Amino acid sequence: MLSTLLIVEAGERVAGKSAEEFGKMDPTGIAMAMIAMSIVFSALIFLYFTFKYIAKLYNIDLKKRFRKSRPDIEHTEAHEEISGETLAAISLALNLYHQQMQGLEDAVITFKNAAKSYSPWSSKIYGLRKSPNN
Amino acid sequence: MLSTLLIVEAGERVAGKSAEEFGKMDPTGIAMAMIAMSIVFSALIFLYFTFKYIAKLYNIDLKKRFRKSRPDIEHTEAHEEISGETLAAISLALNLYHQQMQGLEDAVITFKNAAKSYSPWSSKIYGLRKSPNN
Amino acid sequence: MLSTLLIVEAGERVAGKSAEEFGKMDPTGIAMAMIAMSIVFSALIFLYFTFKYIAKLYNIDLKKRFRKSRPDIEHTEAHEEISGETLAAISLALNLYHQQMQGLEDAVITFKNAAKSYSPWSSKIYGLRKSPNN
Amino acid sequence: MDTSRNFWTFLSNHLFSFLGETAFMNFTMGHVVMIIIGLILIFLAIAKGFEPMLLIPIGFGILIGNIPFAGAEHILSDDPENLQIGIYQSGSVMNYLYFGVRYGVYPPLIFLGIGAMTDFSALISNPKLMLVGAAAQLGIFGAYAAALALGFSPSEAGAIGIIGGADGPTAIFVASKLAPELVGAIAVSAYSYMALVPVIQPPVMRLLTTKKERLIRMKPPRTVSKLEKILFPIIGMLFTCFIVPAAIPLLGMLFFGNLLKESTVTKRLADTAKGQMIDIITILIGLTVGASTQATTFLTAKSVGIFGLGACSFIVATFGGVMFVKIFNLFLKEGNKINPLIGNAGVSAVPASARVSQVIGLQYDKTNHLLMHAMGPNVAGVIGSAVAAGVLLSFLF
Amino acid sequence: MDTSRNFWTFLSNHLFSFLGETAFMNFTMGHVVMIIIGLILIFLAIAKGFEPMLLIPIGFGILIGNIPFAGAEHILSDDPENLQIGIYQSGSVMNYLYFGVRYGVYPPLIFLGIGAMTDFSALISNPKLMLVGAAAQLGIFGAYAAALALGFSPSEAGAIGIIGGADGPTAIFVASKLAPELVGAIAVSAYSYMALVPVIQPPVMRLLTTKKERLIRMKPPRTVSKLEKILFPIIGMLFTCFIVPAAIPLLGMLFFGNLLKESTVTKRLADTAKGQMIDIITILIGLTVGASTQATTFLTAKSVGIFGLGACSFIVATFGGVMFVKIFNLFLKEGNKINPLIGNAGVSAVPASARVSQVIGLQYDKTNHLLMHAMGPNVAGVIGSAVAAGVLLSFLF
Amino acid sequence: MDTSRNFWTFLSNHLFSFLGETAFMNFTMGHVVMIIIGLILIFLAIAKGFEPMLLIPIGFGILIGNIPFAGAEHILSDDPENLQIGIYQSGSVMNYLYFGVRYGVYPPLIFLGIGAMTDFSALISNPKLMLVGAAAQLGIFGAYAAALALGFSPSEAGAIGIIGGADGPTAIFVASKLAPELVGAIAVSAYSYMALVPVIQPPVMRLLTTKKERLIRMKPPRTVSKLEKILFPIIGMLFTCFIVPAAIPLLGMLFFGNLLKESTVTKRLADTAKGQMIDIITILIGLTVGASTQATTFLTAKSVGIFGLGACSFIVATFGGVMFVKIFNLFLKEGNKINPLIGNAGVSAVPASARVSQVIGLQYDKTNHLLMHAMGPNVAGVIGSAVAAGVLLSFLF
Ligand code: NA
Ligand code: NA
Ligand code: NA
Repeated sequence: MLSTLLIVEAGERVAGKSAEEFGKMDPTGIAMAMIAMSIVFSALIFLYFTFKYIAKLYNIDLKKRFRKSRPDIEHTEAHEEISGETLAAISLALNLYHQQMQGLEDAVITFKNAAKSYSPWSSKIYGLRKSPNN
Repeated sequence: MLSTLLIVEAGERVAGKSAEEFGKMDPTGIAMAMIAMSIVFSALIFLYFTFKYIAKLYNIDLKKRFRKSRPDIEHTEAHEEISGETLAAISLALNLYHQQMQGLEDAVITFKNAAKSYSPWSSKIYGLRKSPNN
Repeated sequence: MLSTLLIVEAGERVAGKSAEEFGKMDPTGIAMAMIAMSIVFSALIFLYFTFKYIAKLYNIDLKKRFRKSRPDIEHTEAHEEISGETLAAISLALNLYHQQMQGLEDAVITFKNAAKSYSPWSSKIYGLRKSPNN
Repeated sequence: MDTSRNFWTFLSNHLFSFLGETAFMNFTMGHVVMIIIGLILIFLAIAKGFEPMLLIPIGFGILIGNIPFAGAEHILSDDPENLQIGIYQSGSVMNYLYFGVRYGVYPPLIFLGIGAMTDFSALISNPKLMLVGAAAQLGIFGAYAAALALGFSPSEAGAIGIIGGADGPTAIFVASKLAPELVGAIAVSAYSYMALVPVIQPPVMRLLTTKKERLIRMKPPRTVSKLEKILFPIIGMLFTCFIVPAAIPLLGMLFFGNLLKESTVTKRLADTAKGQMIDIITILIGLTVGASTQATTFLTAKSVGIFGLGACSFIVATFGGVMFVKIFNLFLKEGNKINPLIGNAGVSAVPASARVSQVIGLQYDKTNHLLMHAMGPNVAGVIGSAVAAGVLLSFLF
Repeated sequence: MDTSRNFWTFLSNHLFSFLGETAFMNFTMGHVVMIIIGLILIFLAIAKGFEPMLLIPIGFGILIGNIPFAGAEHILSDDPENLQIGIYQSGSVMNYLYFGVRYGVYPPLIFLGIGAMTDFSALISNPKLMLVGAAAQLGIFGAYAAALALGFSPSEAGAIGIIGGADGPTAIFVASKLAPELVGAIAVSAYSYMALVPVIQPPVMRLLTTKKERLIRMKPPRTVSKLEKILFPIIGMLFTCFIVPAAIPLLGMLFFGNLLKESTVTKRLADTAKGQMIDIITILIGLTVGASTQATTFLTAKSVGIFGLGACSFIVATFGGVMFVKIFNLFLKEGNKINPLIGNAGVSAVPASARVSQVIGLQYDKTNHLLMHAMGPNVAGVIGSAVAAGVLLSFLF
Repeated sequence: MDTSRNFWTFLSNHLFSFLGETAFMNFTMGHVVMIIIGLILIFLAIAKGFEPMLLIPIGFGILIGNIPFAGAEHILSDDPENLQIGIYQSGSVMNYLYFGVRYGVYPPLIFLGIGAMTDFSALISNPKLMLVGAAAQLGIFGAYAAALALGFSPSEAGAIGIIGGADGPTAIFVASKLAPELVGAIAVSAYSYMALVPVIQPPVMRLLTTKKERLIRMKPPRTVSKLEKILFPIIGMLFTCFIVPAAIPLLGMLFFGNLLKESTVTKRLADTAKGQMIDIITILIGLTVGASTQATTFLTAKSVGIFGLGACSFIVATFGGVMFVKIFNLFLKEGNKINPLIGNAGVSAVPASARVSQVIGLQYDKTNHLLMHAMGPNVAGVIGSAVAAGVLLSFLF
């Protein structure tokens, strides 16, 4: 006989107990909302200050050092220095462009589906590659 | 100690019993063939009538409604309205075309295999990207 | 209750026993080195002689037969018959070429990342495809 | 002759017993309702273009899960009557594939792919928008409180609340831990309302904002360097997971995927993570979540309650995001103020809610493009709801 | 000196014991035979182009599975002599990968990919061809009866019969449920005969048809709308699974894949399903099916019987398809008649048997292209054999 | 009022208990050290381009694995305190993904992909270079002996020795069988030294060779036919696995992948195996190996010992390869001699060590390109170390 993974109904973690206790002490959910929202906020405030600070630090110090050691990367960045307004405009332009492209893409796909080797006429991977007289 | 999935030889479903009974009553397999073929046929006859009916329904009713609400799709369909004879001819033409393409594709692959970055000279994904003096 | 895979800490293979015995008899590891290296060598010497022999056999006999039965493949081989020196030179050329290509590729990728439909503006696969007024 | 008679009796007996086992003989009104729901989801996906990547697998999964075959109640592995067809029958393919939903394996893998396709630049360039993403999580705890009031147990309420996070994988992950029997209803509800974001949010946004506020112009975001983009997933993971370790499975994977992308040296891994890998998981998670909505387990008062609470949570979340911006603006200098029309984008249906900001913004000023700014709270909402999920699990699991 | 002597004794002892464990010291005639079979399959795949996607993994798997190492009989997980090498040894990689074959997980996933690459247009445009696909399933039950007559148990006979369905994954799926120890022989047999379809079918077709019948021209198929293509997988799944719920794992996945394709809004999911996902499963299923043909378990009279029955089932299936068309034609008006040369295409070796129709058709009329028409019964055969598989499982599992 | 007081007490109690569970309250010096190591690996990968496909997943995995959450010691599946976060806690996502490392499933799948991307032509054209690949395996047994001397148990010594094989997946495979608790340290050590090959090898190579030897010119390799390329994986698998059956999981997969590639008729399978399939496994193996280096289990004297032995094994391996060439040359005719600067390439860090040969060779003769010749021992080393792994498993598992 081959072996098999034993599927059982036992062995599950006994959950829900801490939930019950919590629910008993905070039947309205207000405490949960207050604790949880303050944790969510503190996590993101933490990140906020870090990246506010990093941005400043970076502008002052790291950027220059970094520039020295990795000129190629800085070069790329130079290309990226486009104002936000421009970016917003570009983003919209791209959006429109996509809609057009989508149309084109569909056309291309239609052709490809007709032409590529993996559709109707050889649709199953275990199809023959050659038949004797063909 | 790490935990592991227990591999056991027990716990398998006790199969084969209904098979034995069936075999006893139908030792030649004729009953099986008759029952089974009638079920297979009824399933596919069901589908046959449905799509026969749908095709008619569609031509009369749904198609027009659909056309109003989604003109773009209908547009695509218009392109598809090619006679079956033509399709058969095209299919053969494509078949031949594939055989040619296959040749071309091989040539392209040969070149690509030589040129792409993931072959001999960097064949293992954990190959170094740079060596110090190179 | 849903079923679950039983995770247990038992049932693991009792390993390490043969290792202990081996270690006791060969506390310095010299026997291991001698036995193991001779096995490694014999495996690869085996392969060495086989392919030395196959190369000869192939040049004399199989090659011709093979050529008759599959002319297309031989054709491809003809293209491959380039001297090793040339190959080495080509390999270096390709290496350099890659470094250039890498640059080009990055440029292409940059553009593609900006242009393709699966970036910032639709970055989550469960993003809406259409909003009602847009 | 006797034998022949026996034969025909046997034949007709077996044919009739087979007919008795067909779904035609076993279906109930419940199955009809569920199949219609499945068809509606497929229709919405194809005809309206609502979330097709998820609604088609879920919708078709609902169809598959509601073929009412005989013997569905035999689910144990050693039960000889277990025909290994249904999703709850051990040994069936669907049951094997459902493992990833039931034990929360798929959602983190989807987060890996999302990380690999998300660009956090908008957030890095204006990090204070992160707080808007935090504020919108109010929807989660609003729905939690409402669910408690409706009589759901705390575990169930937590699983239901997470719908307000507007994150399918997060909802499935939390539900699989806190209330596995509700996974189907919660997932279907979460995805349905995400599809309806452009319908739910605009009235709430208009109600809460003044005309003057809607015209606020924001400074163009600054350019973000490659170094910052690389540091973001590393620091982001360390800080958020240090505070809420229970969010490691989701946030660890999200930021890992993002590092694969931003490091640029592991482009092929990022491409696979956000390509074929997320596709495979999306197919499997959608299909099995759909199939888990078997009429017998799904069509209950609880499911109806969950759908009601889902709508409520999205409204509260939008309220939270917009109101937070209005209050935050009181503390910001003129010129730095945030347009409250991007507050809704904290509901992290990416990029749907950010597009709503853009559309509503343009209705009041045709040159005021809010899309770029709204992407900040939008991706912050992804982080925020994963943090909130971690908090729920810490208290309730 | 004593120690040194001990050392050399130890050295030579261990070297000899190692040599005793090499495959050279453990191989038997059976292993030689199996290795030769593996080499032949690889040769056929490369030199003749027969089903390479499957014969190469299976062939190489046969080589791997027939390296005759010592201790292969120690298969339990806690057996200290279990070296975790062989496919039947728990804890070995091959054993983990074989799980998907042994428990029927891979075949439905392959059906997902097949669904995503199959175009049912030919069938939708002329739905009466569906019946031809049903008729060819006679091969399954013919082989079932023959297997019973040869003394196989009913379960085994069912697993063997399914070879006549000409569907590798279906055969593996049914065999994994009804007769797991025969999976290897059945799979190798099924794939071998699928590769030989162009050799087996033509004589049967010529024998059963008159010259006049072979010249029948069929109406060009009508164009099929996108809506019909979308409805087909939905209705097809509901109807077939309502009738034969045991076919859900196969037909549910097949039609799900097809909906992913035809809806057009989930193109990327369909591309992955029919691309990398089916590739991965194909590699794993082929390799492990091959490796499961260990000489000690494979080289039995049963295997020989299975190969004989396999050939027989393909002949009966071709007979069933062609004769059904001939009889069906008696009820059809002139102009609507079906060319019986497409009857063989109900044997769903896609597209091999449809090509045979085309080739034979052209031999009698150089302008009568049957390929397009033959695709209808061809894909109907995929559905038909999955339905037949469901029936077998209903009665025998 | 009393209730309200209770409420605030409850609130602050829970907030404080939550704070007590954050990683800030549980971290130790060990965690800091490990996080710094993770950051260094990520830095090396991005800034120096060292093995980014592996160092980024491993590095980020180390970060994830060293978030010091409370309750990490509750690892059993039925322990109510098990929060299912950590990699050693059953039921956590990381634990499920770690299965493939812990039970050696991932490495053979990576070998499949490596086989599909490796070109053995250089070896086939000059098969005597195979012996150089064998000689370099001396590093494995040198490290084994040294580990025994340092007091490691034989099993552990075997797992550590394999670092000298310069093969990440092989090292993980062997360690998962012989010393699963050392997998993390061994994997990190193996990949670190593979990244340092261009630093470690050159001085050893210069020390062992004379100027005259370094100038040896080798004959250009002959062209290899398609037939030979197809025969190589078949014969290679049969011969090596017949001699060392314990290497089947690695060598079977390696040569299987190679046959998928060289047969050319299964191109799409080879593309997937060396593409998305290896990518997915690479992501999972790297992340989980990294995460398994939890400070509490990782920062031990053993880990330090393993790092020391790793360096030693790479030096011995280079010594073995170069010295073997020098000795081998004594038996070769003038004109057939091998440049000992390709001896180091037996250390199968592909293609890093072959590039070292090329670079050092050019330093002494600007027209003597050794790259092509060094690829032979390089890929032979992959085979050689898998054979050595099999030998270790035969004796010690
Ligand atoms: Na969210
Ligand atoms: Na079939
Ligand atoms: Na190696």
